Amino acid sequence: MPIFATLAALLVGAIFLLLLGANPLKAYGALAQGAFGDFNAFAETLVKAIPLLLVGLGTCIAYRGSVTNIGGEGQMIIGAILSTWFGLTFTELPGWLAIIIAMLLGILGGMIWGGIPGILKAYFNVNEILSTVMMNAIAVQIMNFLMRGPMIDPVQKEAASQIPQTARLLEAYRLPRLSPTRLHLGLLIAILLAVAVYFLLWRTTLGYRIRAVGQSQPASKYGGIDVKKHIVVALLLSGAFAGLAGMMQVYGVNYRMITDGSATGFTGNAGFNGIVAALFGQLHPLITIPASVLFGGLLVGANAMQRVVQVPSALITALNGLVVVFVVSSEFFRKRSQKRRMSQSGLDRLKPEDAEFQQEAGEA
Amino acid sequence: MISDLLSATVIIGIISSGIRLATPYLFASIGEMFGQRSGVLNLGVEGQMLLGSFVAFYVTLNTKNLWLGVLAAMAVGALMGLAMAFVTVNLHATQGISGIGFYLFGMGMSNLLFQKLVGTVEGVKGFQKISIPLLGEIPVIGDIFFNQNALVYLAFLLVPVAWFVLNKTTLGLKIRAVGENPEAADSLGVSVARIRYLTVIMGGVFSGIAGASLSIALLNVFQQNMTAGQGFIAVALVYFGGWKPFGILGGALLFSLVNALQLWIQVLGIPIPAELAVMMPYILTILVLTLSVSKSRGPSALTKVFEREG
Amino acid sequence: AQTPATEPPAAATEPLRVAVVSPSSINDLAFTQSISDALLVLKAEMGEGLEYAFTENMFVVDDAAAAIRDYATKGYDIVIAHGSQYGSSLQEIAPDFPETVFAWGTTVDTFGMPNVHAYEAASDQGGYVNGVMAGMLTKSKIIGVVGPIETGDAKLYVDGFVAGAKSVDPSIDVRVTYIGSFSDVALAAEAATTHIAAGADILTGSAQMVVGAIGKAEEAGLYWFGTQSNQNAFATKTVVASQVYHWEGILREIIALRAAGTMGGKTFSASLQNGGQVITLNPEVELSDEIKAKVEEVIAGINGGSIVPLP
Amino acid sequence: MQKNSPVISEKVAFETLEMRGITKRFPGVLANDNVDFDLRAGEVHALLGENGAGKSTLMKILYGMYHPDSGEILINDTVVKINSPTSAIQQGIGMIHQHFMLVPTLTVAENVALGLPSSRKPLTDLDRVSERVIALADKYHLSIDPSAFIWQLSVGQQQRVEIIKALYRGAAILLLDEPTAVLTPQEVDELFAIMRQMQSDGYGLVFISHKLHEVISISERVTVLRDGRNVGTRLTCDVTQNTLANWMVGREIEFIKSTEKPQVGEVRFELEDVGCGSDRGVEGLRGVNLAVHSGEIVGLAGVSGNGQLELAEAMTGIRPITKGKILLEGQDVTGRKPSEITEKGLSYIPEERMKDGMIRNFNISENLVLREHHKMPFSKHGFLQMAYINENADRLIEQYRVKTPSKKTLAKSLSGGNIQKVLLARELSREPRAIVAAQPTRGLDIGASEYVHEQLLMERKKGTAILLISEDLDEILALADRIAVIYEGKIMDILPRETAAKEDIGLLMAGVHPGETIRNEKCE
Ligand SMILES: Nc1ncnc2c1ncn2[C@@H]1O[C@H](COP(=O)(O)OP(=O)(O)OP(=O)(O)O)[C@@H](O)[C@H]1O
Ligand SMILES: Nc1ncnc2c1ncn2[C@@H]1O[C@H](COP(=O)(O)OP(=O)(O)OP(=O)(O)O)[C@@H](O)[C@H]1O
Ligand SMILES: [Mg+2]
Ligand SMILES: [Mg+2]
Repeated sequence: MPIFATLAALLVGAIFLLLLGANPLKAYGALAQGAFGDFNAFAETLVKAIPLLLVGLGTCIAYRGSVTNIGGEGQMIIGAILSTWFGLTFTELPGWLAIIIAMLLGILGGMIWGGIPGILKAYFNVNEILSTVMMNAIAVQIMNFLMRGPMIDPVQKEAASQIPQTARLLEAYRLPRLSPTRLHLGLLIAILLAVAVYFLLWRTTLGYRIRAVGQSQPASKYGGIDVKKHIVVALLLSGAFAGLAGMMQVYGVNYRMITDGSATGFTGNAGFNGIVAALFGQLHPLITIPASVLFGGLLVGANAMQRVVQVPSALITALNGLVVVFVVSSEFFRKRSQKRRMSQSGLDRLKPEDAEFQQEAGEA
Repeated sequence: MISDLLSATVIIGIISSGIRLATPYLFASIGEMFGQRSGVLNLGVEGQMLLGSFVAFYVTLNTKNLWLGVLAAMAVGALMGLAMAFVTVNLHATQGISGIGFYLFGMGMSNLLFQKLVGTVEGVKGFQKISIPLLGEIPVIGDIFFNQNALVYLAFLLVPVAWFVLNKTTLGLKIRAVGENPEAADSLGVSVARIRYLTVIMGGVFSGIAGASLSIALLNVFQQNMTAGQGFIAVALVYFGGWKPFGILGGALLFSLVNALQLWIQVLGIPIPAELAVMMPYILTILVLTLSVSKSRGPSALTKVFEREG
Repeated sequence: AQTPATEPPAAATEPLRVAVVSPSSINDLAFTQSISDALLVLKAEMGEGLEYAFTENMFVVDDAAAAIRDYATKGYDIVIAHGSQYGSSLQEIAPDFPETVFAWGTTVDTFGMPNVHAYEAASDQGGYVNGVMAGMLTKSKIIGVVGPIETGDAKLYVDGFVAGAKSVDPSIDVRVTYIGSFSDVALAAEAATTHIAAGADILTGSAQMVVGAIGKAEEAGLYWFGTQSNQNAFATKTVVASQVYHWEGILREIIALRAAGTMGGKTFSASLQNGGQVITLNPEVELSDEIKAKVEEVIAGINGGSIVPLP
Repeated sequence: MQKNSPVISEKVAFETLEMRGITKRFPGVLANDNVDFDLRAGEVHALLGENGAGKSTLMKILYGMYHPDSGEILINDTVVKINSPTSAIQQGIGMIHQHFMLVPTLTVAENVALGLPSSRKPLTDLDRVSERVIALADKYHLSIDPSAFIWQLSVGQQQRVEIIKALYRGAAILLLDEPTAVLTPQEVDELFAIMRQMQSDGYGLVFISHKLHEVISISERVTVLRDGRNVGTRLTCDVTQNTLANWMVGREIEFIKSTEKPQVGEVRFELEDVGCGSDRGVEGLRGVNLAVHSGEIVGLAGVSGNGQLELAEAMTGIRPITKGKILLEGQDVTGRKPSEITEKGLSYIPEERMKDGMIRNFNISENLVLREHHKMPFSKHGFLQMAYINENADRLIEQYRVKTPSKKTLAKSLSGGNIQKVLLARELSREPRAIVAAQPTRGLDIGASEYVHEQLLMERKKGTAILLISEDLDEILALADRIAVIYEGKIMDILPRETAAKEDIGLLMAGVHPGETIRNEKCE
């Protein structure tokens, strides 16, 4: 379904392209080329997909616990800050160890920034949409402050034009890459984590409880589940994944933190796009994998398209939005065809996954 | 230096800045409130504001007619709202996400149109200050409250009006019912879909005006991505205000006044990092809501799809 | 006041292919527009001889990296990364394309690579000159500055400006606010209003969100000093002068060097001296001869080295 | 509909209503299969059938909420098109839903006015509405405060609001879907009084209930649905409870009564002078003393809202208590978490089974481990053991005869009867030492109720201590060994069943007069 929706959106986009005097075929050719054309292009797509997948996994957990975490941007930033600080401060460790610690710190950072809204929601009844929006803005300012002050690259401190960026990480501390591309180990980790999340949600007690609390708080209480605690846990976990995504942008892609004053400059909107990717994946961790790749390809390809047919990048943003709208709308048709399938075969042919999908009804 | 903050100039300055900064939030948040009271969360406000902001600017630039600009902004907001309503009401799209989609679309579109139709940044002659007779003459107060431009007055007028519509009219009754228990409303022949279409479109219209208030009343320019996240703050303020017009007024003023305060702190050279100052409004908003005892729970049907079975 | 450093090279038969990657949009009336304008100038000069591609709004650093690599792969002769945040990407990519000339700014660091040029704008110079004028024009002895975040080109300009103003009269109070964003036009405007309410009678600021602030200065009938791009036309009665970047000079040099076989390793500075930046006075605004003279004097001093904006 | 003078909207003219060949199918279910049904002015027509027989569906079709796949509806012998509640209302049809259709955050008047044209458009005219509501209320002797918020009202009062809503809209036909399921005996009597008066005013009423004696006492005619088919319509005078029961289920039903003496053992759980708050702010329990022994069923009788819910929740640890002590197997469990008390072997069958007892969007096997999901064998080192969970589901579905397409079916698409079976299966399969069962047969057809009763008696035999909270006196009299009566958060008295007369209990429940004998005057 998402694929058809994407195509439909691109079809509408074609109209804009024509209005801008660009040849849609050429443009979309460039898009496909830039996203999946050759190995390097595909590698770039995967690089883009890594943070989307990670944030998306967090989103799957949050939504199952029916909390809305739109604080991915801030959580990525804080995760990145902690792990970068570590990488630049402790330079004597063996690379593998440093990377592991850095990942843990990234996760910790995300947990802090996701946990605060969690606690506020569970114990102070502060809506998480409000708090996560605000926390994003706060994270950006913290980043700007650290990049230009305490954490600034010593070289820059001297230079007249003080670029707000940290020093680069040691070679040894960087996530291994599949040269010549920028594709890094993070992909493997993210995919393993997707499987882990699947198990977490449907094969562990914790997952059962998160989903239970997400579905019915009274029934969960009755079942002896600590509702407040698990609201916090859901946000902690979804924050953790965003934090890890932030760490990987540093350790896998840029090797340093740089700010352009906005969150987007660092996160590339992954904090939001990850949510979308998860929805592409019907909030199912495993389907979110291909969904992230598709969405990542769209973003990478769109940039390539901008270069080839020289359309304003604004069009890309608008297209991106159209795709999102079309894809969420397509859910409707998927669910309907699923209903049909049920009425034909009777409820009894449901696969367990279907039962899992049906739980979305509770959240939708 | 801190003591400087207590001087008359500063306090007057803070209040009048606060009032100006609050204006776009009031429009956008009140609009969003109507949608949410009927059960629809629209995260696309930012996009609607940007488009409204540009269209108002463009129309004014070419027609020199400010009210035509506002009208255009309302129209484009309504269109965005219509689309949002269709997608969420008829196609049952997850509200949070579709909102993000419209945000991206509005951001891209406004910038695209700006580049293609205007090209470079330029100014327009926006709404001028109107001094209310008599009231305007009152020494300090007059200048702060009764010497603003038309849209500022409108924004603050909107608060009691919204309260009235919500609590005193049949429409308001329907909106509240649909947001709390759509099944019940439906069983009495109230069309849930029609009400939600109405409120979401209304939300779009007000977001459009919010954008216009920036581009042709407060700033009188358009610059890409000019709202810089105000649309999201506006949504947050609806939660802060407990889905009540006057609560939203409180939230908008708190946020804006603190924002004005932090600018003064910087201007007066009080030695704290600029970033810390900039953070203040965000931190305080969260803090105040955390510590406030009375927190109303949202409409029961918020973000829930309504579908008549069978 | 523009003095090209080298003659523009005659259009070769095979057109020269230049690509630019830049953070914000080409009509931001600021940093990105400045390089875009430069390319327009060159295009006008070289016509068929020049073919250029522009990728704007690359605020996401790793998107920019992809764009840079892509241009290099597509065989562009010169790839310009017009944003200091692109440095580390360039550092990675450049070695893979020894045949391509890379240039990035604003900075001074070529990473010691043979095919990387670095360019910076000595915006402290223009800032200083603007500051001197402001210092001479202010009556309230209070001047307001609106900046994005306290780093990079903006910081350099602001520091220069403060130094300039103080050189006229140390007692002048130059108040600086950084609004923590490059896009929040409303907050920038409110910052300006605040400065005005606090007694400032002259304003300046850096980056694309200042357009709101200029508007406020205009409403209040105060003076504004612009930087990065030419903002004089934006508010004709308000903007006294703009420090305008003219990268075309540096671009010409880079092109010439390449023709001569030098692929990189040089550091350029767009200064008043080499015409890389120009103080463009606004004819619409009346300036006393005293001030005009002072401006000439200061510029000469800076070029001569007798004045160092930021010692 | 008149607007300005405060008079009730005119009742729509109505003689006869006829549904012909109504067929309605849902995914996997044939809910109504070519059903004929008719109603005349001035009669109460009862609709009987097991859970899932198709009663609600048939009525929802008549009220325009569901669209039939085939069939037609005639009012006063002319075919009418009813495709939405609005058109149903216009035809003079009103419906009291099984699950009330009220907006809790709005006042009575607002709920009544909702969707009606206002005499002061665009403003509301709530004052006028209130006047008319009061007028209506007086006419039918149902006292109601128009300015009260719905959430403040008892279930019974809420139902009256529903009735007023219908009358206010000039309804001449009233469809009551299990109106008594949630009422106390006293409230049932009041409802019946109202129904009789409406009847004499020429209204036509459809009455759905699982309680046969109610059907017999109130209705003129009875129609029975089985598996969505109309298996016949008779005059009430010609039927008895038993004939109806067998006819409905299609088999012999004997009404069980616990006969053999209980083997009463030691005290299993006990409340000592327990007090606690309630959701409506007022005091819920005011010093309750109650002890339940092993091997006995103690029935807790009382008008709903007198502390039954609070007592159950206090005992199970869900509601914190403000004073007193709670003992389980002699141990003080005051202030323990629900989970801990559950551990100690207390099972709880909550009143709001769909809300509190089940997770609608979890499938049956998941719901079946809601209590034990974190314990062996269902969970090892934090990992769910799907093999055991599925095996458990298969076993219980089999053992408790749950009617479901599969163990992966979501709870929400089960019928009330089957939901209750799943709940019982979960709670009883834990081999509890004690059980608190609140309204365990509410909304269940006699087949299902009978089954539940059997299970409870079986537990009693096993020596489990059972507290049976019910508003159905017959149920209590049939099962309980001792009967405690609660009133305003206090236990009035505890009577052994042998000596307990229904009348006395009624009196104890305060203000409730002994209900009339189950006879239908018109049959003389
Ligand atoms: N909205 C629905 N979606 C799918 N199936 C439904 C729906 N409503 C009813 N059904 C099916 O139709 C059958 C009849 O439902 P109905 O509500 O008429 O039963 P009922 O007689 O009211 O049961 P009860 O006595 O428990 O109220 C049920 O078995 C159910 O499976
Ligand atoms: N979404 C659904 N899918 C399938 N069947 C449904 C659905 N909703 C309701 N039903 C069926 O409709 C019938 C009536 O639903 P209802 O809510 O009245 O439950 P019920 O059977 O009446 O139980 P109770 O009497 O306790 O309310 C039930 O038998 C149930 O099987
Ligand atoms: Mg029913
Ligand atoms: Mg029922």
